[in-house]
Amino acid sequence: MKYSEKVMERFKNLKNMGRIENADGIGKVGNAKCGDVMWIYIKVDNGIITDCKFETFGCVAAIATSSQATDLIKGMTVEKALEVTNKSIVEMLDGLPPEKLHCSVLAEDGIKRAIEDYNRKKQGLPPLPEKEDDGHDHGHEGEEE
Amino acid sequence: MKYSEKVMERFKNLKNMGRIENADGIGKVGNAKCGDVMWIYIKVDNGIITDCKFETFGCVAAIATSSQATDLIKGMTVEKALEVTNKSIVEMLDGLPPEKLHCSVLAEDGIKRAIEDYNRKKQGLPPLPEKEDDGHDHGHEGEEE
Amino acid sequence: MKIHYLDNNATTRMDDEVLKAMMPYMTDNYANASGVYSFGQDARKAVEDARAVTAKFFNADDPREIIFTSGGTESDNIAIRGAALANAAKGKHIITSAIEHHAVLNVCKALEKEGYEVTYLPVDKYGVVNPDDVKKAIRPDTVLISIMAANNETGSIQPVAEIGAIAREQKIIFHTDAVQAAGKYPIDVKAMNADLVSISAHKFYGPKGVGALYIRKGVKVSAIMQGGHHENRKRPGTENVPGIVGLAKACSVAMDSFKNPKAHEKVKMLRDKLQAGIFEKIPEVILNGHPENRTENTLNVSVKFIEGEGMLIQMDFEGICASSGSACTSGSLDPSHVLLAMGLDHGTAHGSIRFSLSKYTTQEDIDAVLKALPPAVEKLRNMSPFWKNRVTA
Amino acid sequence: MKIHYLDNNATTRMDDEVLKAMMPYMTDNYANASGVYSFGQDARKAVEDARAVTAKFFNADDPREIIFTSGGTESDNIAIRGAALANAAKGKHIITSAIEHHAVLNVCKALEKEGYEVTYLPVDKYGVVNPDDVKKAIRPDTVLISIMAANNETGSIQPVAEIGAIAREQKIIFHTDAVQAAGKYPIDVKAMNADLVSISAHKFYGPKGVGALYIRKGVKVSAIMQGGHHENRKRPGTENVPGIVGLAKACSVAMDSFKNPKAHEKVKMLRDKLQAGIFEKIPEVILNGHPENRTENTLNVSVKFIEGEGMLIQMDFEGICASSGSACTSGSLDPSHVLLAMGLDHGTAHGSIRFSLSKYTTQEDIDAVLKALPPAVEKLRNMSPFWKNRVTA
Ligand SMILES: Cc1ncc(COP(=O)(O)O)c(C=O)c1O
Ligand SMILES: Cc1ncc(COP(=O)(O)O)c(C=O)c1O
Ligand code: FES
Ligand code: FES
Repeated sequence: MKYSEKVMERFKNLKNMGRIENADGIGKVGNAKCGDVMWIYIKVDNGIITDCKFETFGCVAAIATSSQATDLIKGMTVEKALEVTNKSIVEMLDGLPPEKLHCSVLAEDGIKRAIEDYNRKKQGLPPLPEKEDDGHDHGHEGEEE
Repeated sequence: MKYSEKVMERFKNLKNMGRIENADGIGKVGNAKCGDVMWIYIKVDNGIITDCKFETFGCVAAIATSSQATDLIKGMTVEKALEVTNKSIVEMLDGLPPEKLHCSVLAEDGIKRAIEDYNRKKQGLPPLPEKEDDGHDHGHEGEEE
Repeated sequence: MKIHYLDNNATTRMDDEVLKAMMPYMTDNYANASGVYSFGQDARKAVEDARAVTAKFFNADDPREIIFTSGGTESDNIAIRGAALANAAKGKHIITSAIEHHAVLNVCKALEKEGYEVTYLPVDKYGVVNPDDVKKAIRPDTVLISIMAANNETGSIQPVAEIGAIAREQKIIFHTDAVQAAGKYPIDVKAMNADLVSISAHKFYGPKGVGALYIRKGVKVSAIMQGGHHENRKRPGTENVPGIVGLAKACSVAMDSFKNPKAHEKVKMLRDKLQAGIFEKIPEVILNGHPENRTENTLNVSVKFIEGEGMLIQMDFEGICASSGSACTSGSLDPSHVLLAMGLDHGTAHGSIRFSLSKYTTQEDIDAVLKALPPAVEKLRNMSPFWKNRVTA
Repeated sequence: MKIHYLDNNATTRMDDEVLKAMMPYMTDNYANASGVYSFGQDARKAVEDARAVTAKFFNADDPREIIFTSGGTESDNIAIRGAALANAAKGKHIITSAIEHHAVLNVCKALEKEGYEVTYLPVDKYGVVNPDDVKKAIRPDTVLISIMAANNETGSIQPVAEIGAIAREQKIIFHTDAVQAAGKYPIDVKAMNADLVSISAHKFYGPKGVGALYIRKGVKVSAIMQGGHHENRKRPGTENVPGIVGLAKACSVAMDSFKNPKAHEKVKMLRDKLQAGIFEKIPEVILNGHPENRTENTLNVSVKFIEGEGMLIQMDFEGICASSGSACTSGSLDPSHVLLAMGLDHGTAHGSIRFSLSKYTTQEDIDAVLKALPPAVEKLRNMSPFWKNRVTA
């Protein structure tokens, strides 16, 4: 198992870590396979994502892809951001080891969910709870601490 | 598997190889386990073994013990020679590897059989045929050549 | 970049003396130990001398009780599968623990599919098996007990002497995986009442690709591979003469070190410094493993709210080599089975990091960790959703 | 005493280049290839680069088709037991030959006890398997065919390409033990239609204790040992990085040698000189093995009316290393199963002696044999009851 230079570079020089207070949308997603968690925060102005940050409890692949993804969608329209796939993020990082591909799904899902949350808020609905895959077989004990 | 120095020394400087024409007794024995063959020739004068030679188709242990044994019984009375055991021959050679112990039986048997042959001849009986162990499971193809 | 190698439970640097002992057999004395000529007999002598030294290392009576293998994994496989198969007439129940190395656990799992039953004993919060649990688990059809001497992840030392005594009393074969004990403290098959003991040379300054298995006289073990009649018909294949010589040299270097334990004391002193420094500089850290009864070189901590991999990579940027979970399962997503068995939750288990020192470890290496780890932790915690929640809570 | 080493089918001297390639991994680059840190990734890269080179050596498409093992014996065991177990649903009949190495034969014999049926094909007087016999032996439940590429005792090269084609046509897995072919001529898994191919590094100037197995993509093989997830889950245990690097270097040295075959031609030339000299100087000698289609370095003759061991020891007094039967069964009393399968009687089989040359063999080595062997034979014949009988008859 070896990460690409790009992943290492990205992990060394992370961007967009942390939370956005008063975010317009928050996407909380969890990875059932490994129990890892990613929260994506977006600020939206006029249909355009003006800011985007992440918090990730996860592996290096999860952290690097969340940084990459948040960078990518900054300045995008919400519609455009919905089209971002984990595959494109992985490609931007020169690939991931096969057993780490699933980690990149978190970033895609997190963005989608943050946008969904934003849309719900706009409609006055309550915020979305954290989402997890179906194959999920254990709780996020980490959260309980 | 390793032979002792004494075995090597003996094999290097073999004595008593060959046949005695007009021997007083010939002991032809075979080893059923490995298919090897030893012929012991004795010359007896006045109840004393005055000469003794061997022919061996066999391994180094068989050759070394036959040389050792023939040396040993030269000058012995026939009765004394009958008391020689493979164990004593092996000891004189500082031992044999366990899987080679059976080879030393040939020398003891060969001597015994040569003496038996000598005794029969004295009584005017026909010479002894070659003797083999009971466990014997294959012929001596070597002889057929 | 200068390397600060702190992953000695994964593998060690070979001792120069070991390499020196091996060199002739990799150059001029290359003969096959089965050759009948003197040149081959010299190789045979090297192998048999190595066997005698290794027997001493185990405090075994008879060199014929030692067979050489390709490593700890193979030793474990021969011990467990070999003993289970050879003694199946007695029964098909095996007792082991939840914290064994995969070389033990996965053989047991395979045997379960083949009709064996296996009891996996729990451990306490320090990762230690309770001999009483062993006693209780014994059934009339119990054929083998396998409990490791010291754990690779936590260093926790197991009560193998007591367990061995229980096994002996019940006439059950007792195997111990001493791969992590070897070289750290003396292994004594008599004191341990052990019938089968595995070691791997590269874990104590010997070469990779060679191990040994002690098989007490009279204990029946089937071969798991077939071939020539090498190693007392228990392990076929042309003998790895340089490897075997290297293993024996590692054994004799270790035996010398036990006589003059300065190097061992130094390792422990540095390990304790590292431990104290981490606990001083980083909040919310817990120690994994027994506080005292632990191999001298091992420190496993969980840094809460973050994951191990990020720490490892961040430390790697500073040349520090450490591990998270056991090296041979990295790439796996599950947190360490050892830590889970000790009762850690998934998150905390994921946040574990293991430093394992060697006699070559220096104060400088420790300083490097104490400099690099706190900012790494801070960076990762700052992006962890759980950390913020905790602080703001 | 100067050594005249002529037992290269038992093992070879490592090539200096091989040792040189291994040295960094036995000293500074000692990391475990599973370490996540760069230092470990360097070791990983060394292993994966070695895998790529080894794949080329086999003319395999994909490095993932190669796994590293502890030697030829383990490769054979994984191939045969692993394929038999993994594909048992298809059937439990195996076809092999009477002249295989014990690492193949004894696995087959063990499988027979476990409910498999094995057909041991005969060979002709040159020790060669007939592809027609393979065809005839195939049954609907035949799951595996294992025929060696070249025999270790006689050097006779087997028609593996034809046999592989038959197996492929019938969709039967085909394994070939290429331990004695490796390094002597190119191994091409495609030309051979082989699904599984075993090699052992120390037979072609590589280190002892490491081998490789080619496993064609899609061919199911069960692991025979359990442990960590190394080697594509087919072979657990900490990778023997220096050994693996050494094996790959031996492969690349061999590939170079095929491009410029001078060294191979020299070996054959010396071997032929030795053969001619022996036949000229010693009466009543027969050649064992195919007169032409034989590995370039092997000469196996039977000297009638005497036994091999005496010749070997007598030659050893002159520093000559040769063998009688295969090295790994020396100490056994039975004459070579290979020679018996070729139709030799016990006595003649017992009188066999094998000289196997290497690229390091010199004219001087050959001269030494031609000087030492005739008097040794004379000495032994003079004390052989059969020799005298024959002459006087
Ligand atoms: C406790 C324990 N047992 C067995 C092994 C397996 O040893 P090896 O990888 O040398 O086969 C290891 C190390 O990997 C270990 O730490
Ligand atoms: C044809 C053949 N197969 C397999 C082997 C086994 O190889 P190793 O002894 O390296 O395990 C050998 C050599 O001993 C051999 O000659
Ligand atoms: S392993 Fe959990 S996100 Fe990568
Ligand atoms: S092996 Fe036949 S006599 Fe020694």
